[in-house]
Amino acid sequence: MRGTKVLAVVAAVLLALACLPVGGCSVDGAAEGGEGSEPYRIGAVLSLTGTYAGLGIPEKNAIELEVARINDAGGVGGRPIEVIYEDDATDAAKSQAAAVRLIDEEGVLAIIGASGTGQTMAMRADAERAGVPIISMAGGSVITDDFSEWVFQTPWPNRIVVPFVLDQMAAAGHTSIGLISDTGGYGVDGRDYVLAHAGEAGVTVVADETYNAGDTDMSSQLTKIRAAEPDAVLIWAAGKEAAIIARNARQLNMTQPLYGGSGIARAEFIDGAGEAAEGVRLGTGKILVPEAFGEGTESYEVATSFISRYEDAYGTKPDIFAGHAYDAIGLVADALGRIEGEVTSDSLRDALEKTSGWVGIDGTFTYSATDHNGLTQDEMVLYIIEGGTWRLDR
Amino acid sequence: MGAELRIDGLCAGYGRVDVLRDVTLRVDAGEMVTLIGSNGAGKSTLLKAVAGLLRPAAGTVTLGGVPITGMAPERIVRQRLALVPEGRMLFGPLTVDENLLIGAHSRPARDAGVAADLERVRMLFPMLAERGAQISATLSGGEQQMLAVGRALMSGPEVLLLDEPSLGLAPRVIAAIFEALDTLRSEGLSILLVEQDAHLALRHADRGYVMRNGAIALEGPADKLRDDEQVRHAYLGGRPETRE
Amino acid sequence: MEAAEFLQYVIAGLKSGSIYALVALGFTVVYGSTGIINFAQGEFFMLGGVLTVWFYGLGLPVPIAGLAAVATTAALGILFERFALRKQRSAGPLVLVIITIGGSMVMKSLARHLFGPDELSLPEFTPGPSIDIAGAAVERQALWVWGLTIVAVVVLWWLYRKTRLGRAMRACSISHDAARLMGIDTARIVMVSFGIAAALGALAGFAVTPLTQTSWDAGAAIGVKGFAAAILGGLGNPVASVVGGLVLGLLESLSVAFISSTYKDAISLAVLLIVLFARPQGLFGSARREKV
Amino acid sequence: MSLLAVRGLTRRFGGLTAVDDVSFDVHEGSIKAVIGPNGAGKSTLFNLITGFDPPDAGSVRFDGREITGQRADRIVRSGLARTFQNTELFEELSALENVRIAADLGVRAGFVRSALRVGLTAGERESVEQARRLLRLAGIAEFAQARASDMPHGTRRLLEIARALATTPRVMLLDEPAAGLNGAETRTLIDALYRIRDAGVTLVVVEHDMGLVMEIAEEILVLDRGAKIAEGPPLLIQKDTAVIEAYLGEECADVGC
Amino acid sequence: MIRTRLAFSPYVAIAIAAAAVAAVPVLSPDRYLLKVLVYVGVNVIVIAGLALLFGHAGQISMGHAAFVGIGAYTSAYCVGHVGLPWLVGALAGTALAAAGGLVLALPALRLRGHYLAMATLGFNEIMYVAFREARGITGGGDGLGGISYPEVAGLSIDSPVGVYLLVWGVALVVLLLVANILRSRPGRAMRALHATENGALACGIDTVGLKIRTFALSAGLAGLAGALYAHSVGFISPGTFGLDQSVIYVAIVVVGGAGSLAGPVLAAIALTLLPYADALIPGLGKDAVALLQDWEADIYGIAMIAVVILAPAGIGGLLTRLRIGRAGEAHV
Repeated sequence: MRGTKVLAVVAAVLLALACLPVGGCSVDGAAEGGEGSEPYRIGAVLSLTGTYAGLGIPEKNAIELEVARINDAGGVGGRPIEVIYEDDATDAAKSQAAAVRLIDEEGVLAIIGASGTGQTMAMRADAERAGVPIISMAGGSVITDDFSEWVFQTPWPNRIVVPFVLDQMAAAGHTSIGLISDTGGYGVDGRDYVLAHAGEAGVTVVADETYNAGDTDMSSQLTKIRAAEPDAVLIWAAGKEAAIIARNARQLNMTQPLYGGSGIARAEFIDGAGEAAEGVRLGTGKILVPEAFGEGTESYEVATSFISRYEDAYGTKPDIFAGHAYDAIGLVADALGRIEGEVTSDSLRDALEKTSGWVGIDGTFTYSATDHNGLTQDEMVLYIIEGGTWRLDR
Repeated sequence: MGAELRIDGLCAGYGRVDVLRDVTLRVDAGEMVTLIGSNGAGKSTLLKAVAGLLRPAAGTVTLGGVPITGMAPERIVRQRLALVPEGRMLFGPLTVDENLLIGAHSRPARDAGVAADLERVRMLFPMLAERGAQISATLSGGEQQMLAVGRALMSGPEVLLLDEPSLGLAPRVIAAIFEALDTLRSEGLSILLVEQDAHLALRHADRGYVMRNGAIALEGPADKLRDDEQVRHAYLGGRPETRE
Repeated sequence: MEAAEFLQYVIAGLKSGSIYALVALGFTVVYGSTGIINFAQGEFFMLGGVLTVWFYGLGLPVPIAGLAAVATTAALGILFERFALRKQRSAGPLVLVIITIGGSMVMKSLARHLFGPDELSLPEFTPGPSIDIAGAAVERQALWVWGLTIVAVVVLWWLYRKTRLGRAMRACSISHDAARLMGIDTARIVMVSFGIAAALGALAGFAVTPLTQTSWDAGAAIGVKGFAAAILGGLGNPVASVVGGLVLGLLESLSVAFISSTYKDAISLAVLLIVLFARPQGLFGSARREKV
Repeated sequence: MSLLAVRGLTRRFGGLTAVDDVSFDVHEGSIKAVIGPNGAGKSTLFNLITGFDPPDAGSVRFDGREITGQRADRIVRSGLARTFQNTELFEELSALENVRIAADLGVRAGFVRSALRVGLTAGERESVEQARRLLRLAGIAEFAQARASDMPHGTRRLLEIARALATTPRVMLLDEPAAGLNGAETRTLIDALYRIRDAGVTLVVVEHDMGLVMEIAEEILVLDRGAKIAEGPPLLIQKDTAVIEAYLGEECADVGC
Repeated sequence: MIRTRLAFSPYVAIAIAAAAVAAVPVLSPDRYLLKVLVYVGVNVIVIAGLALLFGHAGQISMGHAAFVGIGAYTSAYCVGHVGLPWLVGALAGTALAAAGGLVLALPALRLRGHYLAMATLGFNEIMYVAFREARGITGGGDGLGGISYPEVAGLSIDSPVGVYLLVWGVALVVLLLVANILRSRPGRAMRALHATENGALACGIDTVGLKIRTFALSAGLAGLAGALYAHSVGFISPGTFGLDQSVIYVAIVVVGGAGSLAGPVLAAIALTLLPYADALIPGLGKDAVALLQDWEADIYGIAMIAVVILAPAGIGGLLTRLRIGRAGEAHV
């Protein structure tokens, strides 16, 4: 029977597969000599393709730029850093397999990544089991709220950004707000925090609408929000649809001011929303306008230096994702430099946890045994979009 | 305007089923020939093989001396051979006029003959002129058959093949259609008519062939065949055939 | 609910709906001539937008860029049929459908390689404040979307009803054999259908990009919506596809208004399923013999 | 006694009445033929009796039990088998498998039992044996391993008959079993039909090959335009003017042709 | 001689396959490879079920990823929240997916062709929204993490080798059961139904019941695969169970060849492995890996097109031809 033929063929294929890696083992073995100039091997799991490709590519750019800078300056304690990149194609299963590969076959000390929250969470179990720290560049609150001693995070999670933006809205006198969020991880997480913290900030959510990635028109949701007559509208969204919201709001002649968070802190939002982006306020980190750090401060120097080097190398300004990645590789390099004794994943984790006052792009990081995000609301500023670019509000 | 159709040693079938076995027949220019025989004898298959809907396994078909064996149907119709297929195969959701215009698709867009042929078809079947805008699926069976004939004529054929034009129609309508066929023949068109109604077909045709089991069993002038006992046997059986 | 507010929902629904209608028409045109569902139809939509932005970036004015994008996409549709599908026609519809799935993967991925992973923007055709209609606001670009949809539908109607080619296409969708007996080259008609379907998808992508931006991955979601619209109306009937698209858009918009924006996709698909279970051939379809 | 009793069976398609108030009986152990020109409604009649198409009116009783409107597979299981005008064989499967699928009716094996089995069950071995036996009965044993699509046309007809027999029917409805067969094949078919009748299976045959019909049928039912126009023994039918007109066309002086 | 081959080959084959499965971790304890092979094993189970439904019974389902999701979430919930043993959770996942299949099949199987495709596709989209929104059970869009490893008889299977062996053990048992079904009355009835429904009816086959049962079984197998996936990967999110995955499943069956089991299973192995080519070729340069990853979707699409163009009957068709070829040699 044809049906049973399968079993024999499966066997043959499996045998073939089994034999292949056997030959490969010796290759790996040779790489593990321990000289002084041997590079520190760090893995990076990025979404270079798939839905989050727009995040992964600037992240990779920033990491490559920083690694070159560090190595050109003699590396960390005389040893260069080598980053092994993996593309998870915005697929949680792939990020997990990539993590396992990096840990087992590349013997990395730590993994930078992933670009997305779901992809980061998918890597966690294997990293914990192997005892390899993860420095995530995704903003989901769950990454550090659901605490793991092995997982660190560089961006400001919604836990920090949402209360900041709500406070700013309240301060501007907008006490009733309409919320529109996407149904992806970022929007849902943000929506949870908005609903949880609105009372604390003294604002009331009078309309609560959502949309899906790929939707082409949000005017129905906005019509519903408009009918609730809020003082202002808060957009908690990532991706190209956020620009549609701004456009739809303007087309519906809505007079309410629009607010948002890190999700719309992208040049593509301004491009996409065009005129409608004018006057939109958003709370996020300071990299968009480095003057926010205060001229002459160390933070300002770090940011302007990175911006100019990034522009030289890639011809565009770095966005916030590049900033997240700068911090991730920078934090690792900083921790490596502080390790006394043998450098292992364990000692690297311990050193990361002792990070204190490290100045990066997303802010000044101080990790602790209970805080693996290390940032506060102080790193936030409110921007207003004017003349097609960001300016500090007020 | 008619041309001569010759079919020589044609064999054809579906997959492994041989339906036609070495069929030879001819239609002279301007002649009406009928092919009769009981169901399943292979008459429709023969027409399909001639019109190109079925690829013959062996044998040749020539039209006015030009070989058309194995040509694609869309090319054969340009050689001025048209088939009124079994079941009519009208474009049901389309109007009468649209069906007629599609019938002229094989001719150049600016062919002046198209307008003339449209007139001729409407003269032949005045109903088609009255019902031009009607959806053809809503026509009665007889009207549909007239449309099918009219549509075939729109390609300006020299040889017209008809597959059971009387099937399922009332006698009065059948009479009208056959009257039209007589007119066409008198205008010089060559006609190969497949019919199950033997008496009817033989009354109108010049010559006839009787098909049985995929082969030609009898042939001759129509009036002779009408009186032939064997024709009846071919249909209703009875004693085993002597010719076998 | 005020009348103006209700009207606003209707306008939103008709706006999405006319895009679904254009994409659904693309499905219908190909289905009519081949009996297969072209899974690459959403990618034609994507290519329309992405290519317009690209041509615009080269310095062409928006209308010319759009025209060029529609023409290029149509050409790609024709090439796709000619070189990937035609030789496989005898292999059966399933194989053809798989080829369109593979084709959609390749088109999508190539678009990412060529045009980058980020979203791309296009200015509105006629910028300016929205227009007030009985208290409801209508974007100028929405008028363009409707205008182009109407033009496309009228042109398609004219093509189908009034031209030799259109008659041949309709004949072909009723019966390939009968069409061939009339001297119609059915292989050519199939190729032309792919060109028209691609052009319709691209036109939708072009019209909507100023509103929504576009990107290499914009095709999948709209492809599903267009397929749903085509099925809702009843496959193979162009008028039904347009109605199906508009109904789907309205369903979504009114779900937001009266039920929940979170479940609008689920609601509209559930309605579609209920329609299918009650009327297996779609709202307007006649029980036509399926080819799969 | 009448094994199959058809009363007032009617089926309309749009404006056309394909089967018009047809009644007849089939007696156990007999061979009945149904004839009529193209489009007379013979195949539709078969579809109505066997549950492939629902009648608009009328009833079918089989062995005294009402089976009108029942699902086709249930009618088959109750002992009324059929073949099709255009053979409906399982083309990719071997002849043996074709027959075995029908013989499977006697095998008790659902998903669970099948999934957990080891080797062939006793019932299956029996059904394979039965299938082989039926292929021999139909005279096509040498084709057992051939794919149905690879078989010559005549043997395909016989295969479909063997398959129908495998459902252990009491009545078998054959739709044009001789269509496309040559003289020798028809002879083989006739012999097979006699063997089947002698094995106790009642036969109803739609056929155009009048030689065959006149030879084997004990009684003939003639349909024209959906209605019964004659019923009786072959010799009477051959002389029936209504039948002759239906077939050869009317000598229609009255309509002016 | 043919009879003996029929009777013995599946058991011999499964013994060989089991040996091969067992040999992999012995020959190479490579965790990455094992992880990838777990994905492969899971897909083999899904495809075995879909090959039954679509390849043999001819009923298309563009919603199988949703059944995988139902199994995955149900099992994760039963074990994680309710505290049931893993085995019970996995069975619950399988049962609920099968029940879902049954409920969908009852009305949907009245539909044919493209309409059935649309109905199952719509079901997938609706379930996707449900996975996303039923956050108390599913964790929402960010996914559900920390799912415990499978546990059998109090023994936690938490080593990569253990998980791999469990998944493939189940996969081989499923293949054996499915192969048995295909060799038995229901399998023959499915092929009959696929070939011609009228013919099947004429053989007394209850085609409606058969379709519904097959749909439920196929959905159940997808659910079982989902339960295994959830507990061996430890993290699930709605994105894994989306429409695009369902389309891939259908594509795998077509590439593998309708009417075959071996073909689709081979296609499942090959197409699941394709994105992880670096797991198989360890010496592959980093640039080559990056290039491969960048062009993965193109390669995938072109491979699909190429297979159906070069072998319209799929891999299964090629196998049949090979077998016929071999049989021919044997006679000489």
